Amino acid sequence: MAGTRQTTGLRAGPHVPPERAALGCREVTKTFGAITAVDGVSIGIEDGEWVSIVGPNGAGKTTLLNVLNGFYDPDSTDDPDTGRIFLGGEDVTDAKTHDRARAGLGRTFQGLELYEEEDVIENVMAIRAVREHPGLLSALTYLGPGRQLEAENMRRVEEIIDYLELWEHRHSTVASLPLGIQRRVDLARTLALEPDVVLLDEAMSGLTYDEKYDMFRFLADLNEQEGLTMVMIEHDLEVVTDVSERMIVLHQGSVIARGDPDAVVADPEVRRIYTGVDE
Amino acid sequence: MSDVVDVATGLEFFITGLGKGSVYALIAVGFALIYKVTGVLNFAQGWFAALFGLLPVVLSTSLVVSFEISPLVAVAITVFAGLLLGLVLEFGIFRFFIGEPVLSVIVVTLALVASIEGIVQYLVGPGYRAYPEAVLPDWTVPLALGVELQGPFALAIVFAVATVAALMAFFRYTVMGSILRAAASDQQAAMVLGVSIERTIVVAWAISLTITSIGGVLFAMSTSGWSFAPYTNIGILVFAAVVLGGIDSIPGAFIGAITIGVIEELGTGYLDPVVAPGFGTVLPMLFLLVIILVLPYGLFGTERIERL
Amino acid sequence: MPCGEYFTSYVSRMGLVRWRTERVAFLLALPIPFALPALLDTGTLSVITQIYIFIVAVLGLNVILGYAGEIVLAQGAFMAIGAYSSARVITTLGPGLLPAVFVGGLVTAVAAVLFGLPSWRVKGFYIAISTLALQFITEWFINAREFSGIHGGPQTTLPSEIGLVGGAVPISSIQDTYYLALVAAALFALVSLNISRTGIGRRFRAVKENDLSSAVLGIDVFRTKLLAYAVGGFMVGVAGGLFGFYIGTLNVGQFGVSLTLEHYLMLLLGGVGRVWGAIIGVSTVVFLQDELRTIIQEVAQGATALEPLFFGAVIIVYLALEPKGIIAGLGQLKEYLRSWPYAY
Amino acid sequence: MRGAEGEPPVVALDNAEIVYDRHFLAVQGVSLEAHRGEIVALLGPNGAGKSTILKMISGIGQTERGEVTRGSVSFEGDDVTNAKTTPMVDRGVTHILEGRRVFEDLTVEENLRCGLYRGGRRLRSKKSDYELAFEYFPQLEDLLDVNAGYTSGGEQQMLVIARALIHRPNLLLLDEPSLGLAPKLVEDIFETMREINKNEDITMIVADQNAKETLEIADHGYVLEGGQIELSGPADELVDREEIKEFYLGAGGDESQYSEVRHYKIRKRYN
Repeated sequence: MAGTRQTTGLRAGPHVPPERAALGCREVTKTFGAITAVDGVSIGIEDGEWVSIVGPNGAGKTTLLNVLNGFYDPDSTDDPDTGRIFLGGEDVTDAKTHDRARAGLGRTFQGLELYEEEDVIENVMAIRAVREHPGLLSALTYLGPGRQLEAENMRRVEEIIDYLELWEHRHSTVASLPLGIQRRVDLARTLALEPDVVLLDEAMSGLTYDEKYDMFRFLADLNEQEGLTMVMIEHDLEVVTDVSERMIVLHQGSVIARGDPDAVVADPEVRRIYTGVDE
Repeated sequence: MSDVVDVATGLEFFITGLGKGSVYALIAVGFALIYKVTGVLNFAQGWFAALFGLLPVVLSTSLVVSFEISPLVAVAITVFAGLLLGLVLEFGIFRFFIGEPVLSVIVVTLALVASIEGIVQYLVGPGYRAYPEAVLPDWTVPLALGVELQGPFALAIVFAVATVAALMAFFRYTVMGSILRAAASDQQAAMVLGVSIERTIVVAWAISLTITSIGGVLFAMSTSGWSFAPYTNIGILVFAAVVLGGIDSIPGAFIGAITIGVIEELGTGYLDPVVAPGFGTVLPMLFLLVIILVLPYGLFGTERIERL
Repeated sequence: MPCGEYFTSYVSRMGLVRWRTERVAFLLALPIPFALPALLDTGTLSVITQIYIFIVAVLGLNVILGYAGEIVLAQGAFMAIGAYSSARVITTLGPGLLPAVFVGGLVTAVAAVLFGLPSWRVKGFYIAISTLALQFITEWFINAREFSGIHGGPQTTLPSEIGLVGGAVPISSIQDTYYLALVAAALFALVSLNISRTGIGRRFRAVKENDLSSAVLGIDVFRTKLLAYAVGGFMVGVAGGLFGFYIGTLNVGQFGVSLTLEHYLMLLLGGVGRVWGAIIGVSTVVFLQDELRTIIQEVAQGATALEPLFFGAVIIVYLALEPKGIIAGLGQLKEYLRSWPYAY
Repeated sequence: MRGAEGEPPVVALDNAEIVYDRHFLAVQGVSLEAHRGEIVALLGPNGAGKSTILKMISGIGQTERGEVTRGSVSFEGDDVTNAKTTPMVDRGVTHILEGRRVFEDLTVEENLRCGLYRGGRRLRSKKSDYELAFEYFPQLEDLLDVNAGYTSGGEQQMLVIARALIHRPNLLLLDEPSLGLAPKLVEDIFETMREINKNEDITMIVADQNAKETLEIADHGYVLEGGQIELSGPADELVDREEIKEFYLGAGGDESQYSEVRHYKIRKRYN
C-alpha cells in the first residue's frame, strides 16, 4: 500500500474521502420500518486495499453491502451531500444494481445464492455472459461472431475455474457440492465479471481451516497480483488481523471504530461489544 | 325523479355486486387458505365450485340416477362432500406431491380441471339445470330506495363474514393455526417439531373445500339453477380477487373478492352498453393489472423484504 | 462417455452433435420424418402435423417458462394473437403464408412483452395470475364483434390454398402443411438449442434460478425477462399462425385456457427447460389423447365426454411417479443402467 | 449426570451406512454412541457426513431420500433404523436444523408456540409456557411481537434453540449452531447450551465447524472425514491431540497461519 495513510484515531472519519474512493458512501442510512439497520455510515475504500468489516450479528454489515451495491436503496435525505454512494469516483446512488456490477462491483453472498441446479461451468458462464455476449440474431443462429464469442467466453471461464482449482467439479451440479467448493464457485462467478472491487459477505463462514486457507490464498493473490480491492465481512478475528489492511467495526448500524486492525482489536470498546474477552 | 331512479339503480348494482362478491369471497378464501398452508395454487378452485354447485341437482333429481333425496338434505350432503373430497384429494393425490416442484403441483391442479370438465360433461353437458324449488330461498332483505337483497346473496354475506372472522381468529390465536402457518413457511423445520405435514394438508384441504362447496351452491342458488360456463369465469375472477388482496391473506381474499364483485356488477350495468357485451367481467381484470403495477403485494399481502 | 475422442477446440466442445455415435444416429434418423408422408394415411399425418405445430408453440412456452422461469398462463392468448393477426394479414394483404405467419409472430412478440410488463414489480404467482387476466381479456376482445375492424371477426375462415410467399409455391394438401410444419419445428428446435447454449439462455436460467443474485452480479433482470417474453412470444405466435392455417377456420374457443393447460401438460410431462422434453411431451400427449379417444369409443360408446377425466387421471398418476417429467425419468434410467449391476 | 450403568445409550449407531437417492454414499460404517446427559461433538470438514448422521437420527433425512442401508440406529435400546420423523419426535428427539430455520412470517411468540405441541398433544408444565425459554434467553421476551424474519442472526439462533427447548426433548440434535455468528455470541450460546444440558438433563449431539468451542463443552467427540470416523475419544483428550490442532489451526499448532498468505504467491498456472 502507498504510504499516504493518515494516522488518525479509531473514531475518525473515512480513510479516503468517499467521492474519491474506489468504493465509498457518505452518511448513508437504511431503515426497515422501525428498525434502523444502517445509521449514517460513511466509508471510503482506497484502490487496491483490503478492508474488513466486523461487528455483532444484526450490526448492519450485510445491509451496508446491500446498500453499496444498490440492492437496497438508501433512505433519501434532504441534504444532497448525504446518503450518496460512490464507485470509482462516480456518484452511483441512482444507478441500478446491475449497472453497478457492470461498472466493476463484484459480490459474493453469505447464503451463496448460486444457480443450484446448474453445473459449475454454467454458473460462471452465466455471469460471464454479462460481460461479453453476442447479439440476439447471432445467438439464435449460433453463426459467425456469436460462436467465436461463446468459445472465447468458455476459454476465460475455464481459466477462472483452473485458477480457483475447481477442475474436478466443472460438470457437477452446484447443489451437490460441499460448502467449501460452493463458496469457491461463488467467488468464481464474481470473478467472471472482471470486477475492480469485490464485496465478500462472510466468504469463509462455515469453512474448515484448510478451506479458509485455500480461500485466502486465492484472495491474497487476487489482491496483490491483480490489484483487486477487497471489502470483506468476516467474524474470524485472526483472519481479519492477519490479512486486512484496515478494519471497520459496525455496531447497531454505526461505525464505532476503524483503522489498523491490531489497534482496533486492542480497543477496549470493541472487545466489550464484539469479542467478549474482558481483560 | 330520474335522479332517484338512477341512485336506486346504482344502489342495486352495488348491492348485487356485494352479494356476488361474497359468493366469490367464499371460493377465494378457500383458494387463499390452500395457498397459505400448502403453497399450492389450486387452479381447479372454480371447477370444484362448479362440481359442488351441481351436486344438489344430481342428488335431488333423477338426472343421472334416481336419488330423489330431499333437496335440503342434498345441500347438506354437498357441504359434507366438500369436506370429504378434501380428504380424498389429500390422501389420493397431494400426499404424493409433498416437496415436489411447484410446477408439478400446478399441473396436477390443471389435470383436475380437465378431470372435472370430463365428469361434468359426461353427467349433464354444458346446459342449464334448474335448482329444486325447495332449496331456493323465497325471501329477500329489503333495503333503502326499494332495493332488495336476494336471499342467496344475504346468506353468502353472512357465511363469508363468519368464515373469514373464524379463520382469522384460528390463525391468530390457536396453536394449530400457528402450526399450519409454520408448516407453510418451512416444512422440514416444522416436521422436526413433530408437525405432521400430511395432517396439516388434510386439514387445509378439508376446510378449504367445505367453504368452496358453500360458495358453489350459493352461486347456483343466486341464479336459480346451475350451468357450467359461469363457474369457469368465477374460477378466473377468484384469482384476481386473491391477488388483489395479497395472495396469502385471508381477509385480503375477502375484501378482494368483494371489490371484484362490485366492480364487475357496476361495469356490467354501466359500461357493457357503451363498450361491448361482457366488458363488466373484463373490467376487474384490468383493475387487477393496474393494482399489480402500483401495489405489487396487493392490498393486504405481506411485503417481503428481499434478503441476500 | 466414449473414450478416445477429445475435443481440440472450445467450438467443437460446444457443438450440438459432439460424439461420433451421436453423429451417426443423427444422420440415420434424419430422413425418417421426410419419408413419413409416403408411409402414413392422411389421418395420422394430420395428427403428426399438429404435433409439429404444437412443438413450436411449446418450445416458445419453454423459452418463457423453462428457461426464464416465468409462469405465464396466456399461452392460449398468444396462439390466438398469432393466429388472428396472421389471418388478418392473409385476408387483407395476401402476401403469402410465410410473411403473414412472420407478422403474426411479431405481433405476438409485442403483445407478449406488454403481457410481461408486470414482471417489473412482481414475480412468481402474481405473474401467473396477471397473465391469466390478460388471457381472459384477449378472449373477450376477440369475441366482441364490436372490434371486428381490428381482429377481423371472431370467426375467420382462411383460404385452403395459399402461396408460401406471394403466390409462389402454393400450399394446399396436408402433405404440404406437413412439410412446412416439420421445417418450422426443426428450425425452432435448433433456435431453442442455440438459445440454451449461448449467453442469452444462460442469463435466462440465471434469472430463473436466482433473480436476486443475478441482479447483483450484473444481469438486468427485467430486460432479460422481457427478452424471454419476446422470443418465446414470437415462437408461440408463429405456431398460432400455422395452427390457424392448419385448422382453416378460427374460433376463439380453440384458444382458451384449456389450450394453455394442454401445453403446460405437454411441457411438464416431457421435462421443463429441455428441448427434447418439449418434443417428447407434445408427441406423448397428442398421441395419448388420440389413443384415449379411440379406446373410450370402443369400450363405452357415448362416454367420449369422459376423455378429459381419463386424460387428467393419467397425468396425475404419471407425475406422482415421476414428478420431473419423462426426460428426467429417462436420465435416471440411463444413470441406473450406467452403474448397473452396482447400486452405487 | 452420566447415564447409569447398564442403561442403554440414548442414541447408538452401529456400523451404519447411509445412502442418498439410492446411489450417493454419504456415510460408511459409522458407529457412535451418546449416553444420557452427555454432549457429543461431531466434528469434521464440510461434506464429511455430520449433518447426514443427525438427519438420519431424527428421521428428517428421509424427506431428502436418505436411507440407512446397512447397520442400525438405536434409540434408548430400541431399533429405530429408518424411523420416520414424527415417531422420533414423539420419543423426545428434537432436531435443530442447519441455517437458523425460523418461521420467518411468524412472530417470535408464534414461533415459540409451535414448540408447544408434541405427539399431537399440547405440552403442559408447571411453569408457564415460555418461562423455560426466557430463563436461558431473556432477550427473547422483548421480541415476542417481532416477525422472526426481521430479527438478527444471533436472535434467530437463540429462537430456534428456545423453540426446541420448550419442546422438552430428551435428545437435542444441533447442526452448526455457531455458523455465521460473531465470536462473543458463539461463546454465549455454547455456554447456554452447556447450562441447558446440565440443568434440564437433555442429551445433545452437536455438529459444528467450531472445534475449539464445541470440544470445550462436549464430553465426547467424534471426528469424521469422508463419511467415516477418523478419530474419537473424550473431549478433553481430543482437544490436545495434534491431528485436531493441525486440522483446525493449521500445521504450526496454536499460531494462526493466515499471515503467511500475504507473502505467499501462488505460481500462475495460466495467463
